[in-house]
Amino acid sequence: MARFMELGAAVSAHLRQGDTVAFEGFTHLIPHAAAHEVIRQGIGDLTLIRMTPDLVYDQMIGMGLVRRMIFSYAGNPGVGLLRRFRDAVENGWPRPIEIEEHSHAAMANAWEAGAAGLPMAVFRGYKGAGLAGVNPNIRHVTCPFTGEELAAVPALRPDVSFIHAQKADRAGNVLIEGIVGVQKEAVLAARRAAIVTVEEIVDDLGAHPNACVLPRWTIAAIAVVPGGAHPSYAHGYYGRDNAAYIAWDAIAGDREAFRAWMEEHVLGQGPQVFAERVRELRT
Amino acid sequence: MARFMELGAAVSAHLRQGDTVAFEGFTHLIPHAAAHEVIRQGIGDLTLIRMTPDLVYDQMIGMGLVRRMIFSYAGNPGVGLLRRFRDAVENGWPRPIEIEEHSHAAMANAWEAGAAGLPMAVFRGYKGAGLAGVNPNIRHVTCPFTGEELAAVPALRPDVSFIHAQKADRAGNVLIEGIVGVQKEAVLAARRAAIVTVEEIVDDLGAHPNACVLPRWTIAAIAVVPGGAHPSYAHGYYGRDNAAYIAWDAIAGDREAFRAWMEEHVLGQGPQVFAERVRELRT
Amino acid sequence: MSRQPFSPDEMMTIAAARALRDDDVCFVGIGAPSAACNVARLTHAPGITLIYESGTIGTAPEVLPLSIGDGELCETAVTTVPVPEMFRYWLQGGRISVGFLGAAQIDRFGNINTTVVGDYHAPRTRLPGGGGAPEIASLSQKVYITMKQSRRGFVETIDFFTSFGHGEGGDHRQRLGITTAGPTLLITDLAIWEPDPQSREFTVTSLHPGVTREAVQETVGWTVAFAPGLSETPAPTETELDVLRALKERTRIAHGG
Amino acid sequence: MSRQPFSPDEMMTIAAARALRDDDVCFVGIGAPSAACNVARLTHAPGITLIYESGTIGTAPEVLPLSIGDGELCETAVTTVPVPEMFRYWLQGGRISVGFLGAAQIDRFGNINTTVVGDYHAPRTRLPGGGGAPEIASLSQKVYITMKQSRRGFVETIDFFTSFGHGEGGDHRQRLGITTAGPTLLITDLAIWEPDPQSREFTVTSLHPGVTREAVQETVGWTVAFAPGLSETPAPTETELDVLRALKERTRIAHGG
Repeated sequence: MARFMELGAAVSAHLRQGDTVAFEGFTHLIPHAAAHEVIRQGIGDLTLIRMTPDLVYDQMIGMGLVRRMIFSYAGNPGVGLLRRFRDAVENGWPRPIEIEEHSHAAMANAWEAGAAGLPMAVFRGYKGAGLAGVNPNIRHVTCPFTGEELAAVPALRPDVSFIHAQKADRAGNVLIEGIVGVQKEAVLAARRAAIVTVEEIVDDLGAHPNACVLPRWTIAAIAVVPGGAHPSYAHGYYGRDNAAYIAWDAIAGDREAFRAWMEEHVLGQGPQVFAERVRELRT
Repeated sequence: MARFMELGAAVSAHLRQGDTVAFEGFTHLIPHAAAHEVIRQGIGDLTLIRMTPDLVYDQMIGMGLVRRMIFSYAGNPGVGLLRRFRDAVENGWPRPIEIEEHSHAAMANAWEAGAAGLPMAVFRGYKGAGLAGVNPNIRHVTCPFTGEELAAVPALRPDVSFIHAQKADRAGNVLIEGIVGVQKEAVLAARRAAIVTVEEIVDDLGAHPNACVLPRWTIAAIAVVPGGAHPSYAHGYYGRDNAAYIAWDAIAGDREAFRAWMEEHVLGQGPQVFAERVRELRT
Repeated sequence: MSRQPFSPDEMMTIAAARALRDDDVCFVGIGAPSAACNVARLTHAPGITLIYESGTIGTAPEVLPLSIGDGELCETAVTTVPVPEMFRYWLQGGRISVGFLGAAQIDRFGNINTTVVGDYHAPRTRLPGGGGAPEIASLSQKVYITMKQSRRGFVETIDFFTSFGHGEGGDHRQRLGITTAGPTLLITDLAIWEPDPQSREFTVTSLHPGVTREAVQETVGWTVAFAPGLSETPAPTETELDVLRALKERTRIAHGG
Repeated sequence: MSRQPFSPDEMMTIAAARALRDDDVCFVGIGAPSAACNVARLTHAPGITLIYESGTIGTAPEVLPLSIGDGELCETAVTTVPVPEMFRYWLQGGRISVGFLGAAQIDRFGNINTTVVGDYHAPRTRLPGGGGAPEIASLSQKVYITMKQSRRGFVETIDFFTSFGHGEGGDHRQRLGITTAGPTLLITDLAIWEPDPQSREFTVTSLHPGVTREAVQETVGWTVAFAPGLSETPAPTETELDVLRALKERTRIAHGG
């Protein structure tokens, strides 16, 4: 049952060293504030899951908190590579990182299977693809009706999932609108807890009957963090800070510049700074 | 690409004797008008698919148009049994009917698999259930990660699917709101054509970004039939005619009464009568 | 406790309602389960989450639905999801604490038949079939069953295993790889039954007011076991009866009955 | 035909745009594919359906998205679906007529690498990875690829098979049980390439204005095959250039670049 908490308390109550954790968001509604809180609390040795790890996973990797990452596209969207991730993969800095790499189709299906309580996802995929040769978690099942061989991957079941959403009502039901990605699946697939940061609490979600609403009893904790997706965006609240994505390339390109940036913008801050960061981006 | 047509023309252009066909709707938005048009055109030897065959399938069965039915719950919701269906199963009247019976979970998963272009659906089901012993299309696959045995059923892929929806825009995009059931899946799973009856055509669907909208290129034909779901209902347009569902029990209980009712209310009518039937039920 | 007279049917619904908790997430079958779940919501369990298989989650209807997908279920729901999602994410996902079922036939182990009377391939009476029940029975954390007692319904051997209760009893569920508790409560118009901890045979643990052991046995096709500490079900309270009757009356008017 | 000068990059985008039809349902990769698809929509193919893997179906952005999930893609879409549905119902369901991809490395058979340079387990350069490409390549009815030519990108042997084109050529796709056509068009800054009907090796069928065979060969790491009836790509029209440049300018302003 959803409890309204401060973000710091929600993180320390639910996330443990060594956990498997997802901070999901498909370009939209990426829970940056929550991930920054985890960085500040120094919770490490994590296995990170996300289809599209971008800046905030680059930051967690660069801070040495990540042991392993399950993903399908590790880039800075529209900009280029993730330089902290590269440094970890290519040079083992600040620590080596294990990877389990999939395609988007596989990850999306694996999230769906996780939400559906199944041990695996079955889909038509990976035909001729090199990942099938390097990832032992890509296997096959045979259709007992047609004999077709289909791809199978394990369901994704993190210990804890974090998402950012537009709003919650006072009972703790959460609404996500726009590009909804795999966030519902990430919440429902979490084994121990789903933690949601929201732009605001409202009396009435005002939701369309078929809108993406997560009932209060699917969520462990809700923290109000206006701007908590920045530099990602929140449909109906503020736009994407494309300039910040572009600027990240240079920051992450240098180990010293990266550490200095993290000190200034993450370690020395708190969740309350996000509201300020989106002030100029409000729609 | 959706073509706007008269219902009669849409049916005769797309549905053939011997087809496998679904008229889907989960209590809500059941395409009664479309099924009545099929009855009038006497297109028979059909394999009918539907999770919840109710009055309108009882009618098609009683008219002798049905060779086989794939279903998971054949009742008059809240009222009782389907007496024409019973007569066909128990007495072979007016012709014997083959059945392929599943659970709702199996059918829902099979629709999902049909929409997803897969040959089968995989789910955790049928454990200890008698249907697994009488339906050879209930098989199993083994998870290559956990060894768990999971149920498998063939994907549903009708030749033609009919649904009723609230509205289409002038380009032919279709909006469904409220209890959306498996209608999106039925449309996407159709091999040859999906035919949609709608309450009205509008300039702008006014749809929420994540509403259930079927793009125009997923649909073969759209026919405007106000009231076309009666005695089922259309969320936002008119309520369910519960009295008609209750009354059906007596009508269908007698072969002669049934034939007379069909003559009067279906064979001697056209799609235009549905608007009149919902006049008192409008919300 | 109420001074009003009450019917066995009312006692059944109210006793079933009492079994539900405020934090339950309940997958509601139509008919008697639906009435019980809504009485619970309107009395002691306002926070209960009611889910109907049509996709409505957290619904709070003013009147009882005639069907599993009446419009009001959607209009009053927290959200309404597609039916495939309902069965995959919500039921199979393990999120249902109580699956609430009715039945045409039941045996002593809570196995249920709503499919056929007679042989499956040549039935004497073809019933509607299982609908959601086979997986509600195996995937809900536990199952409550409510139905009126009769010799036709409470049978030594059911004609078809629409949904699996405790099978032949004992650890039969576990042997099939089913990890949920199965039927843990059976509420009838005469009594409350619970499975014996070892044999899993349903055993009468409470008789409704004025009901005798003989009355229970007469309507059951097997030799009924009564628990040692057999108690009497508290009669409906004034509030419970008022809530149930008002609900039924609103429903009667709304359905034009 | 335009009198304006134009860049090879503009020619590439416009030539790619021309390949798209009004009734195409196009799964759009970010970067060059996105520009080409939107130029097509804004010129000869206003009815084209553009789908981005973030779930936006039938989108019509005023500016090019920086990411695959920019807000405008959703705001201008016919509908936006969850990402699992996008990959299951829309891509795997066989509804995509053209998958439009870019690449870091490509070989003569249209196999693509966007995963690593060097060995997978000890890469010299770790690239972002495949994202949607592996299944876009196998499940779209056909695949168009657009990328600038360079010795670094057009290689004899790719370092990793991120997505499968024609494999080793010939009927290699069919032998793997892939039923779709695969890469049928490669549009670069210098030329248009199409697979040879037998060998499936990409062959230059049209040179962009002013481009020589030597210029094409210099930027390719294998011996290039030229089609017998080699033609010249028509230069961009005034309209095409105006539309592309206006789109790029709107994009530049919108992204604060």
